[in-house]
Amino acid sequence: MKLLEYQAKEVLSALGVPIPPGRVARTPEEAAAAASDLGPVAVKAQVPVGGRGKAGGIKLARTPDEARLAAEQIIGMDIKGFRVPLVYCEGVLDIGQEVYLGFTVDRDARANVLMLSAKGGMEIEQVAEESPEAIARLYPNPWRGPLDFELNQLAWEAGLGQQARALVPLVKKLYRAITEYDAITAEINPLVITRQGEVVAGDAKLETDENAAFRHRDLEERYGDVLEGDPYEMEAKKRNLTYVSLDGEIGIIGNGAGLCMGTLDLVQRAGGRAANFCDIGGGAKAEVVENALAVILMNPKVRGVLMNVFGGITRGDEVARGLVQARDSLGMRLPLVVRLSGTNQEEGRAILEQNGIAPAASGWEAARKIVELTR
Amino acid sequence: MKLLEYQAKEVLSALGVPIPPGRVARTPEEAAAAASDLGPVAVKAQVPVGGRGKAGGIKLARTPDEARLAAEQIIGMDIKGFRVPLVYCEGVLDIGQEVYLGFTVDRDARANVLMLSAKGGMEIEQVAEESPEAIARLYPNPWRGPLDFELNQLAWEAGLGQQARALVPLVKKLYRAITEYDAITAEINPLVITRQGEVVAGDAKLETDENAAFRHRDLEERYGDVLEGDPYEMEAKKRNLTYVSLDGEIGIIGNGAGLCMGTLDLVQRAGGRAANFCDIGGGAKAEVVENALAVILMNPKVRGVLMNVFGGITRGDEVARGLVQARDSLGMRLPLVVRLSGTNQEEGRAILEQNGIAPAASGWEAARKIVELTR
Amino acid sequence: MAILLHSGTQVIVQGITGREGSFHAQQMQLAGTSLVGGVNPGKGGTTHLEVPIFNTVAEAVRETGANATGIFVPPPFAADAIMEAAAAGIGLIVTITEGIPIQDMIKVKDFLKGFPEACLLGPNCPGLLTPGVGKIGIIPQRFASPGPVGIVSRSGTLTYETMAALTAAGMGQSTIVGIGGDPVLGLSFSDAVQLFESDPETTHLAVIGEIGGSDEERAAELLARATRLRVVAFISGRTAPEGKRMGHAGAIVSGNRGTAKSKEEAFRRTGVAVAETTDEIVELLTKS
Amino acid sequence: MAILLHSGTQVIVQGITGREGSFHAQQMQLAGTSLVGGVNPGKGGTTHLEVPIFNTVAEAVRETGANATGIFVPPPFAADAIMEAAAAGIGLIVTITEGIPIQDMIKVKDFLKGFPEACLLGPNCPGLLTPGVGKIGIIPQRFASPGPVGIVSRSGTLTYETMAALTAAGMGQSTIVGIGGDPVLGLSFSDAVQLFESDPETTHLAVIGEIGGSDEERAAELLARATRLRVVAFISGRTAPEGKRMGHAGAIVSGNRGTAKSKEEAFRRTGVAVAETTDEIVELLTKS
Repeated sequence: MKLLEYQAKEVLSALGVPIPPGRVARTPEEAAAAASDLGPVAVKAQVPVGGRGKAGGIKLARTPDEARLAAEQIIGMDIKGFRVPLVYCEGVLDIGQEVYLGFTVDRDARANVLMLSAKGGMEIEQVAEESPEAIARLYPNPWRGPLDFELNQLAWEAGLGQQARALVPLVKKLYRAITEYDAITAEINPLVITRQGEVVAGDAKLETDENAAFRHRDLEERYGDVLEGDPYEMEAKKRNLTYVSLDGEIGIIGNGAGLCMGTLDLVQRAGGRAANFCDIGGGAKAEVVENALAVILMNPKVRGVLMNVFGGITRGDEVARGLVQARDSLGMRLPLVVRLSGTNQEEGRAILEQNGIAPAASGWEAARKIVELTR
Repeated sequence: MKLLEYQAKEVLSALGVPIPPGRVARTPEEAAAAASDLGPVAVKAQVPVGGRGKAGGIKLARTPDEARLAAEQIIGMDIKGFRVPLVYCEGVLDIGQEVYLGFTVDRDARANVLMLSAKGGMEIEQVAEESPEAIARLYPNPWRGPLDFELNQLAWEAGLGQQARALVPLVKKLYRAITEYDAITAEINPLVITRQGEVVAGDAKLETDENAAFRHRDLEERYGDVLEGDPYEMEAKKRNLTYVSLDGEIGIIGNGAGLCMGTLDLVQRAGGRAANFCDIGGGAKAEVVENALAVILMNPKVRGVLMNVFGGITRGDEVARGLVQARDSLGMRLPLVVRLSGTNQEEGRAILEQNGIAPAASGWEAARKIVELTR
Repeated sequence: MAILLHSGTQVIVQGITGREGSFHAQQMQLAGTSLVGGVNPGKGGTTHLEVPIFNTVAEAVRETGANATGIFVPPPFAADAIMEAAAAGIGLIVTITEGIPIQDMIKVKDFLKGFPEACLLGPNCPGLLTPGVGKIGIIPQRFASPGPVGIVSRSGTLTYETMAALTAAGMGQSTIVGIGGDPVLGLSFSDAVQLFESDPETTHLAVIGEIGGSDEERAAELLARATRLRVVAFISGRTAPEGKRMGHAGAIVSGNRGTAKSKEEAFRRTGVAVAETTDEIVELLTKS
Repeated sequence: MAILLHSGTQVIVQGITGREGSFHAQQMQLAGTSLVGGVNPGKGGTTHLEVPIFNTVAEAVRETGANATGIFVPPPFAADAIMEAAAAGIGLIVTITEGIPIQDMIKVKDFLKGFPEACLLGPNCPGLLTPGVGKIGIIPQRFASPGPVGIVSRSGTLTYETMAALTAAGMGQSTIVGIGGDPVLGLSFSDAVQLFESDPETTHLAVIGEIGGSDEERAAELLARATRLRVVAFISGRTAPEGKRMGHAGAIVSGNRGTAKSKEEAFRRTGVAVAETTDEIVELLTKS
């Protein structure tokens, strides 16, 4: 679950991380009110994606009127596919130094990695590329968590040793996002060291592990419905589907993530563009197929559907019957090409043909066929 | 810090360990009131030492009148040197099975050891001696804590596998006494499995690490002053001395625990009996010597004092001057024998002799001298 | 020979009495696997699928001499099940369970450092199959046939497809290994490549990768040093959209690695043929 | 030769700028110790007692080649200091600090399993002294003289006393090791006995134990197997009162071990002479 900035800050603040005073505003009036309470504020679009600054999603407001105007402009904006539902108005900091502090899962190391750099701010990815040694890293033991001496060392390596007394406890608090919320990414960038020497989170990003949602129902309850994202993805989530919206015209259903990704590749190779990624898993049950089709058909841009299934333990005839039933109950009229292989593939293909669905012998053949039919 | 039963139960209950309903009573009236609220109760002496049952410190009371009578008999009793300051009145359990659950620090293994046995109750030490295999043990990794499968295995090894579903979470709660309170011993014996299948702490013992007191000031504030123990030990604690009361007539001061224990041994060998153990540490500063003498002289049974000091970095002449000053400011008249060795021992001995204090060349000589002088 | 799963492999299933565990344990028996027991706390002393059930893995190992396990327990308990297996001395731990929290797996990986003889496959993987010998997991044995081709893959269905196409083309398989698709995994591509390298019965190898991580790149580096195998690589996800990223942490860690392009290039640099479709995997392996 | 502390031992002091650390670091210099640096975060770059101060142990090791450390930091930070030293590759970690929480030390002991080359002495110990070479800790060098007697002890002052008496009797010492009095310790009696056993310069050994634990019993078992040393043991606490116990856990764990009687008997069974007073230690060691 990707939390919005204000949500991440609420969570981190509860763990003891200092944050600037701030308030959520859903309307320009609320933004003006916040500014009259807090003084000069940054009015910040709340979207679960980076780059909002460059997209015009952050504006400084010295007065309530300026805050109202900024909120008017920002609320409802589209930033990388997300409509901005609300803004966060936050008191301006007296910045002395901007530091980068974050951690994520390093899948190659099969571990969490904590990163600290004196060169904080928006350009950190560039720093990582051009002078990776400017980012100090620590792979804390997952049972022990980061130890004091390790964090002290990290601070000295990052050239921030003189701030270690303030940084070490702060990093431990951020780390609690892992142990208490199953965070898989948490980032404070910039971490502001004010001219007064205080350490405050200027921005905060927090993503928790969907697999661990069963341990954190509270988080979902509190923040689960604030976000307005892609409507098809939201519908798919309700139906428990692994679904990602894309830009093209051909709906894709596959069983298994690898097979599904491979199918996208084949469609592109054949000159088409996929409308989505939708993995219905190994089982390919009739009900799941119907859900997948239903979500794909919601999208008016879709001009045809390619389904690529390899039946391992699932039998091809069952898959075929399920698909026919789903198509009929949804009243689907668009072209449908199915590549069905594996267990009982002959029986499955026969059922498809009897019901007017074009079967294909291979994924590649299926891709070329659907591209042709939707041209 | 050794907690009383009701204190240990309060702490464990806050960690989620189920305890029977109970109430502290400082007077017989309070005990009667508790019984009229709770129904039949066990009236239990609260002392930080085992064996109170055999000493008559636990009585069953079916009615408020019986509870009043029991409290009258128990409050103020002396159990192994502790005056009973209050009783704990606790609802009676419908016992199905009594189990032993505890952990302590195993110094040989340099680790914590969790122990579980289906043979709970007072005879557990006998079980340990006669059939040690009846006590299942687990040495949890201190960073990870006990893992679920380890506790499940422990339950099966103890012959309590069918109760694992209830026991595993309970043991984890007890273990939190280590991580959250620096417990060095925690014991639930008996852990009662009721006829209804619930698991409840019948008794509870908890000792926390004095070295970690700086992390648990709350515990000391809440429970530090309930206890009425040996008055000399209480006074010594106030003065930050390492002091233990003993039964004899010869006061002992030594620097270093080993030297001090060795001095006790020498006094016994010479036919005397020590009144205390008092280690003034390596430095042997004048102020500490004065505190030690002051506490020892509070005890009217003391007929003489033996001080055994080896000056390493501390100089013997300084020790001698400090001792003379302490003796004089306390107006001490009892025989005082001092064995002073090490750095500047000659100068030190000279100062002692000039001030009428008998020096001795060795600990053994000093011991014989003080025994003679106090006979 | 084959790798990991041989005729001497004695298998238990953790979670054998559950719906999934029970079904697949039976399939494993049908594939020839020497299934010697199952584990389910509280059901010790009973039998299921004609094998004895034990309360703990330690007990199962003691009583049956099991040296491998298939884990089908639900995600909240799966990490514990893996650690239990390792602590009991199990050498091959195949974890089928999908949806284990990442932080649980990070802890498991650290725990396993204390048991260097334990090999974890998965989680969220289809397991492994040595045709004619047996399987642990869910790979459908009906499309497999014994032969010289090793397969190591991050994907389930792509593996089945490749295996079936090879069989159809008359090329059997030595062992098929699905390493799983989770971010934090046990056996890596490199580990599998090394095992196949020292298996005399394997002469060909299909490496079926995916975008993300850099396990494929590492395997390519290993193959670059020298291989006696004829290797074909395939990477799926070439056209997968970049995830919508919030922060920089992920990018700082992964840099330019992890894309389909970087993986394909890594293999090409070492002279490994790269297939563009699964059909091509078979073509490239079979052409002389 | 001696044990643990030789002419090649390059020592740093953690907590060197504190009152205790500073005083004893100076004493260590006076005893001949090769003190090469100190550690105090935030004071890196300065000098103290004419040696450079570093912000981390890792930095100190990198810059000075230090292979041993004396720890004088306050109890709340001492466990961390020990782990830092081990992680930085220090081979001999002498922890003088008294009052470290037991659970901290239990964690440290587990942490040190990852650094098998690191030897921890203490905590709550006087350290060690190799007469004529140097010392780490607080053992007063003025009573020591070089010679053939090894001393290993749980007590501070009893050790000084024995050392002084030996020197007075004309018998010098190879190395004097104070293992400390805490319940959870690093180096044990057995470890020290083994080290002395393989030190050709040591021919005699005094083992000065205390009640509690069974480290002395284990050392006796070790000596029973065969020793080339003339050993004398002394146990203090014979008349110490039993602690007022609350629960059974301690008794279950320790059983009949840990008393002065059990320790003395353990040594006597192996043919080791047991002294009843410290004077007797010297008598028994010096008589031919």
